[in-house]
Amino acid sequence: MTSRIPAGMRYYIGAEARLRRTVEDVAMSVFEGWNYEEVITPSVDYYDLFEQGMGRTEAQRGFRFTDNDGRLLALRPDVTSSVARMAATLLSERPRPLRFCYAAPVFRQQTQSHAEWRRENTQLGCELIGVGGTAADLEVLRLAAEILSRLNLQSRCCITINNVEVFNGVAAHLNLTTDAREQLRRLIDTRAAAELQQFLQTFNDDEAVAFSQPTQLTGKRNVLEAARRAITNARSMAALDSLEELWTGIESLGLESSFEIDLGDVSSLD
Amino acid sequence: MTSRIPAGMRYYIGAEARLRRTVEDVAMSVFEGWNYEEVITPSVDYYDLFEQGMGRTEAQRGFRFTDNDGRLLALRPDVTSSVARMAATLLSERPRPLRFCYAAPVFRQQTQSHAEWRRENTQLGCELIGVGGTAADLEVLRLAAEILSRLNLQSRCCITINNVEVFNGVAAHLNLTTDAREQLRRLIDTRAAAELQQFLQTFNDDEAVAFSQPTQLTGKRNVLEAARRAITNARSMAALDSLEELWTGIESLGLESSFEIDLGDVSSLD
Amino acid sequence: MTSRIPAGMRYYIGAEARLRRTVEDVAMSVFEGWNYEEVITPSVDYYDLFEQGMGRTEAQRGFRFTDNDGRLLALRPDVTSSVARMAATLLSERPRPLRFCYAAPVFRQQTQSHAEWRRENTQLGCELIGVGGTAADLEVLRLAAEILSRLNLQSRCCITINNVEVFNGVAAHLNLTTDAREQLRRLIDTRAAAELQQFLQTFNDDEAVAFSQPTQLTGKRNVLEAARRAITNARSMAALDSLEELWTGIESLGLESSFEIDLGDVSSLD
Amino acid sequence: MTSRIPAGMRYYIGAEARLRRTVEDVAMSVFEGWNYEEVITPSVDYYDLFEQGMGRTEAQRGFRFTDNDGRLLALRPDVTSSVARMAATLLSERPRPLRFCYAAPVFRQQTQSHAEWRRENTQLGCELIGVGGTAADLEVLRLAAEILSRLNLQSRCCITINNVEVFNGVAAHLNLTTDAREQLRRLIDTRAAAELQQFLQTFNDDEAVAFSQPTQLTGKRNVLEAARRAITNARSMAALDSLEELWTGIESLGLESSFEIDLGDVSSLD
Amino acid sequence: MITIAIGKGRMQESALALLAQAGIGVSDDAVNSRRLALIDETGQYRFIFVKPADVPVYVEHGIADCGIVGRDVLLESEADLLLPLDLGISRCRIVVAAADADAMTKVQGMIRVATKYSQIARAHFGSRGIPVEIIQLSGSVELAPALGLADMIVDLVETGVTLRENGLTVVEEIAVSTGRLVVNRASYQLKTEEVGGLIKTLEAVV
Amino acid sequence: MITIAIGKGRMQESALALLAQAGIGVSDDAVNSRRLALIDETGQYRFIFVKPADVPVYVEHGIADCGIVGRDVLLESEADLLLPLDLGISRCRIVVAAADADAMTKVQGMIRVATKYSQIARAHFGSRGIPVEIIQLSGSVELAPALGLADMIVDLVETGVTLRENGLTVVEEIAVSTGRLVVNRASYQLKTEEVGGLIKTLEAVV
Amino acid sequence: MITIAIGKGRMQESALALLAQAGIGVSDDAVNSRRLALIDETGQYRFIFVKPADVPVYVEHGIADCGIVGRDVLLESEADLLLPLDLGISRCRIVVAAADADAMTKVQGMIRVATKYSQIARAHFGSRGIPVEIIQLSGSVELAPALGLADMIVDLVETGVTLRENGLTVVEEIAVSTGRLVVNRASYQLKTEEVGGLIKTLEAVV
Amino acid sequence: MITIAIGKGRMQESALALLAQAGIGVSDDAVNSRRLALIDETGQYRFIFVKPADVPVYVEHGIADCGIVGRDVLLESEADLLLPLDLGISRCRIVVAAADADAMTKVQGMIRVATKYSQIARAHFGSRGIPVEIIQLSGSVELAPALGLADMIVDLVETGVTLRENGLTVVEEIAVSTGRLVVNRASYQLKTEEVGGLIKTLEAVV
Repeated sequence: MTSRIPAGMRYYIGAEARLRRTVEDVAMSVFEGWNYEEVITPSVDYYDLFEQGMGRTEAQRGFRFTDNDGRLLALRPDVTSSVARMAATLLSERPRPLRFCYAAPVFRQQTQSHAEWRRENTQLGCELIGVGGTAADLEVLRLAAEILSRLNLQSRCCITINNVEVFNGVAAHLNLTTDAREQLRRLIDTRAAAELQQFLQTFNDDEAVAFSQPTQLTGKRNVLEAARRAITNARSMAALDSLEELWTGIESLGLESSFEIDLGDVSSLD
Repeated sequence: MTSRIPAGMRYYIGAEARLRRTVEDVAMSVFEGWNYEEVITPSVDYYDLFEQGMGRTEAQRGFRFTDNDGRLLALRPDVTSSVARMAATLLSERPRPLRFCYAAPVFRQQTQSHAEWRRENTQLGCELIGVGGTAADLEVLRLAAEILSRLNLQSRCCITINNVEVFNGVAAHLNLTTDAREQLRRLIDTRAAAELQQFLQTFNDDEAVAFSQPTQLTGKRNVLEAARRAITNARSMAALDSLEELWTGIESLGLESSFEIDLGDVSSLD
Repeated sequence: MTSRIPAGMRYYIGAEARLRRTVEDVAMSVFEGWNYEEVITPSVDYYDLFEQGMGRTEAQRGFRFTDNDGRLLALRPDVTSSVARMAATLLSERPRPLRFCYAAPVFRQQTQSHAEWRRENTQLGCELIGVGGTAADLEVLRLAAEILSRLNLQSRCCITINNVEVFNGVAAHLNLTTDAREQLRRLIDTRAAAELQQFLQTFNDDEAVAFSQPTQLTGKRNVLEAARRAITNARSMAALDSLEELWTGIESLGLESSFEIDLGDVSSLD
Repeated sequence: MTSRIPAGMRYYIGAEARLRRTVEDVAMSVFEGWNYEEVITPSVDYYDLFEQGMGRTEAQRGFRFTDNDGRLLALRPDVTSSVARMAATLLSERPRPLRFCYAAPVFRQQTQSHAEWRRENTQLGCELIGVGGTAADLEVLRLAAEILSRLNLQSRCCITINNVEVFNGVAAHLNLTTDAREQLRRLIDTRAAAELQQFLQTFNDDEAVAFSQPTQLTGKRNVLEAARRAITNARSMAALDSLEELWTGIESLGLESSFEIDLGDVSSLD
Repeated sequence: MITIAIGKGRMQESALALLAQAGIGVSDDAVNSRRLALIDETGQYRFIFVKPADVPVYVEHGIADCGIVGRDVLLESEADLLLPLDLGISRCRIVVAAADADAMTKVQGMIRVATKYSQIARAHFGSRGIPVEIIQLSGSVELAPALGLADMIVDLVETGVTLRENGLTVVEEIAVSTGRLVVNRASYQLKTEEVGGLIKTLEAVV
Repeated sequence: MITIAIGKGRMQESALALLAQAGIGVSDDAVNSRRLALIDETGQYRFIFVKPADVPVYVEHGIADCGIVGRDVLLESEADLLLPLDLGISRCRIVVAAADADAMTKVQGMIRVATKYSQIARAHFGSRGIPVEIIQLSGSVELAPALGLADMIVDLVETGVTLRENGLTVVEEIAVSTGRLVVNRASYQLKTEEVGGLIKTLEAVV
Repeated sequence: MITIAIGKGRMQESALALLAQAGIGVSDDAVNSRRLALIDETGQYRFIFVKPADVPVYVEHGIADCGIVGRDVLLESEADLLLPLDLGISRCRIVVAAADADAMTKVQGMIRVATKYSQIARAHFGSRGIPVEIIQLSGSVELAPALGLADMIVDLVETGVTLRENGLTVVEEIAVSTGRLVVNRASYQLKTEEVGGLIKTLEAVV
Repeated sequence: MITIAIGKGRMQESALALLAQAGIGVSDDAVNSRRLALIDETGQYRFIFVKPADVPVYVEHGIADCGIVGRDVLLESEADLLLPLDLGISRCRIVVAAADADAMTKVQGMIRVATKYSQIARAHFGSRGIPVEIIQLSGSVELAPALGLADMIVDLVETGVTLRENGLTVVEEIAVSTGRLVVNRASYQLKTEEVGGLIKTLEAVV
């Protein structure tokens, strides 16, 4: 009976294990070059942390169980939430900005897609905390591009960027209830054009049009131009300005082939 | 509320994280020098695997939860069980011996000692599968000694060796029930001299005396001599012979200061 | 090992079991006399139901575990939540009012008080759904008084009544944040006079005084009079009016010795 | 989201709830007439208790979760295990025989058959502890028949009786390993004639034939006669004798139409 | 080149007609050739024909970039796909049907529902708070009530003839289903232009 | 009277032939009549014809007392049924197949297995300790390797022609499947004699 | 009659003094008599004297209706009690102390905290997101840093002399503790008047 | 040098006497000096004096290599320590006591047990299958039955005088407790000779 291995789990033997270690080491050396400090966070943490950090939908995909005091724990589905808490509490008095990187296993009991077969993955990432603006964003994007390039993956990958304030501005402008906002988010996330047009139609609002053409949400600089034609609320406008500044930065570095703007990437909200 | 981190969990930041990575890398490079292949096994596996591999007492210390099919899972308290299964099933037809090494987090919900505060630890180890005898044992011991030496820990550590067949031979000779055998094991494990003498007294058997003097169970070559004075059953004798051969090997390598024989180390049985 | 029974659990043998059955039967026959229909709801239900119905603090005391689809279940800590859902969904089209009663085990993994030793209890109760006003409230109170009387408990029990809108009105008047509102609720719930006065002092508001004298929150009609001297907001006033009407009803039935008003009973909010 | 009720759970409203209460009351009054004392046992108990009492296969179907001390609990899948423990421990010194009855919810997270949709059921039962023999068996059978008759179910039900020692005797005679014994048990349980004949063929033993004809395992007195033609081992013979005595008792009470012998009913072993 | 998975059977014909209308033609000979994959006449699109229920599988796994499949299949599969276009073809309804139009209030005890669409049925009754026993069948669902297996069924209805022949009547409609263009998430990012082009081409004829 | 559920298609013909041989005859006219349920000429047996995968469902729920169905369906359904007779009809094999006979050792990384029989595939690879990604399909499984969806398939093989046509070869045999008589547990107790009679009648011709 | 539990030792003296001031007198003879329970001179109150940590236990279980106990004990016990009056007696502070005032930022690795107040320590460091190893001691906590068991302690400080003698200094203050009147929830409902009377009587002298 | 933790109070005197008998002497002056740690006259042993319940804590954490502590404390602490020697000193009994010797069978409903030894009480009643409510007290446990808090107590009994004075009688004996030498697991391996020497020295006088 114990010859079986649980669904979504696997071994990595020899060359495969070595490859994983190599990828981690490459990423870590790039991070180090940019003065990012490695952090290791708990594999097991309070479920509430992830619900706050990732939203309920994503957090609920995690393996969950109770601790000795009855509090609900989760097997880490995400490292960002924990780094954010660490920065906000334990390191609240450390001078900003904070630069952290990590390579750690993350887990999901229920995967989102049937094609995501694995339930244990490695999350490689970094966090630049306590500083905003285009320069900070560009730093992280250059880092990501450098890692992909060092791993010879730049031609097979495309890094998606977005500023969720574009969506938030429109949602605020339409004055949506929590449920309606979540419904709108899901429709945009799946580019469900038919349902989107039906949903937005009830608002009879020019702004709403911005998200009703899924094909206009994804691309290069042209995406911003299309969005500006429909969107007029100040919050979204500011977000578009900041995205544009970022894109200009990307262009000036000659990296525009590795990046893509996707205003419809609203999967991580909740 | 989510500022708290669960009991027994911690962050490793900067230098501490780097130190962990360094220790892992040193161990892995030593393993590689001895032709051990790295393996990565699932962090989450069936609880039954660990119950079989570690015994119920230890396995029950793990974090446990149910999978989608209702089967009981555990957050890996141990890597050995999983490597052993892999060797016995997936790699059943690979030519022996198999040499595997690993560095992986292991977990316990309930720690054994109050002084073991952490519930997440890293297990560094190796398995030499499909070959027995003194040469194989010596290989693993030399490996362990080399790692400690590379980490400058040789003077602060002492590696304990034992052959549980010494205990098993006596238990078989005394013809103990499962419960009595477990009781004896626990008494030896905690060197509970008073209770041991009371327990063994009922057997009125010379063999029994072997384990009733806790201070004679731990030491160098002298331990074997003391044991031979009491033990006569063939199974234990064979185990003592094999321990002696191993110790002679250790001596010939001049490593005896790093090792110690402990016939009373029966904690990992069950 | 399996001779032990889990903490907070017990057997009821013979006379004790019979007594429980008798109490249930008495209550059920009273309920039936008032045309309350018995319902049996699931012992295991979605945790979210209880979080919505009881508030997070109480719901988290429950035994929790995951279902085959990864959704979080709880061993029912409460029957009301489930009856309310049934009325709102399955029976949404049944003509109101609905009258339901139940006698069912409820569970808590973590008890609130050390003196509440048991983790499995029987909840006996009824719900009058879809009708408000003094007549409805009086019906339920008369029912409760009748059951206590039939069980000869009337002299040893005192039924507490309150209208949480009194509290809600003051909280709204003070324009509290969610956290501050919860803090105020806890202070009132534990009658923490010193902390209450400190908390309310920052508001410099006459209304606030209403809750700062714990001894004036509990009693008979006089409680209402005391409250009226401090409270002027419309929402609380309406609640006080309705409580007064109810109390007049209780007096006209000659039941005032069995009841007590407690404006500080805000434990069930969250 | 919380409008949904978990799979396998349901409400019982009004007439349905009343019917359940009536059935319980009828059974309890019959039990009382035979001097059976009602017991109420914990709804939540240690998983190990059920694994010992029901076998691992059945126990693993239960809802499982961990207690504050990390021990594995189960939502009671069975009442018998708990009553047996109570009799063996708490009431170890009460004079035998003990007569207990109960009516309590039992739970399974994974049902055995797709047609068993419900995951919460009521188990009505009794235990006669500390006395064996035909008289005791007959007492319980008469009780069961009386309850069915009082509920007007006698024509739609058939009570199966068996003595697992018939199977145990054959298994012991064939000198089976634990795994082979379990395999044989499953084949008999599902009357898998083709696989059974293949399995038993390897033994070339006349006894083995007894279970290889599924159609001869189920019926009235004739079943015993058929079995006697194949079985000669003493243990099974004794069991057949005792079954025959019981059947004679059933006949003398004129109840043979309500009962059936099924030597293949080995589902509850493990 | 973009690979498009199309469900065999009912959907295939109307999908190919729509594609042809949009200038993406596949010859009948090619379709009948039983070849594994066909290239359209422009050479821009590659088609594979699989069981309707398998279209989401091929697209989720990225074997096909796009797919044409009914909404009924999508709802049931819970696949994580983009749905940028409603093609309006193969319109039908997903309904609850029973022998008696008042079945919902008349059934005593638990309602038993037979269906090929257990996810859809579970979500539908779940959202209304009605506990039901769902019996998963693989076909001929309309026979289940007459054979006594179920009180109701949840099934796809095109004309209603099958229901009538089996003495069933629609109790309530759950959803309308039409053919949808679905797109793999990664293809949408990595082949933005080609996929965008296909969407625009098809939008023009919908 | 005993109700017997029979899987439509491949199994139906050989099952009816065997029944006829045992003296339980159903006229061709009756079979073709599209009636819901048929009574045999002796009046002892009632037949219902449903999708093969639904036979275990009808028998488990007690709508039919008995069923005739392939072992492949039974293994996959994990139904709780009695299996008192192997009818020996419709013999075929459940196999692992791939383009390369050595696929098991040659695949790099995780093995992807496409199949209609995910329970059987999971049990088979699980018992051997081989982690695999199982991709559930509803048909045309043999196309999956050529389309790049899977490295191997688990499927039913009768003649092997379909495998060959798709460039696949058997890697290992999981089990042999033949038609089985299955019986509902309660029917076995409550209709002991009738069910016993049917078993004996069929045993005589197997 | 109302039963009041009073913690022996430090608290007892100031509590009795306060009660006397409020006209609830107990003679010294009575106090010294080692009797289990004493009645005050008015006959309205009954006193029991137990270990301070046990006062919440007796009041939660309803053996005593009220209790007089320090806030430190209450916070640590997590007892479910009403706290209608701060008596202001036996004032002291619950603090974090260490050999070095900057210990919080200087400790390498995990901080080890020795304390009799593990709940309070856990809540304090938890609310600030600082992982610590808490070592529960039953006494002489101030020795732990010098003996190398802990980096810091969480303890009660009245004068600070003990800390100073052990080379420790206050790192931060967690809370101020004073004697509180606590009341059992049920007694508060069932003896509203008597309990209310006691509160008013004591309020007058606080 | 080996560090030995000794429980203050009752145990301290008999432990020091035994050590002196074994030639490990500490002068009275030194003991009374209130110094944190004392070295014996041979300079081989260092002593620290802590609360009895804290001895296992200091030894488990390796602050002390060895400890001298009663078995009652060890059972309650569930510490992971080696117990190589029973010193035979400070003998007493851990018992269940109640007002009535037949309490176990006479109590109606749940049995309430007050104790400082909740682990021991839980294990004792648990192993006998008796559900009890355990009420953890920190002292004066013998008062609990008379005050109505508990039906029974689990406590340490030396002479039995305290029980008698409070009207209690022993219902059953759970265990005998004597002073034990306990050793830290790592010290046992890393200081094998020194620890072995101490054991032998003490064995000679036990």
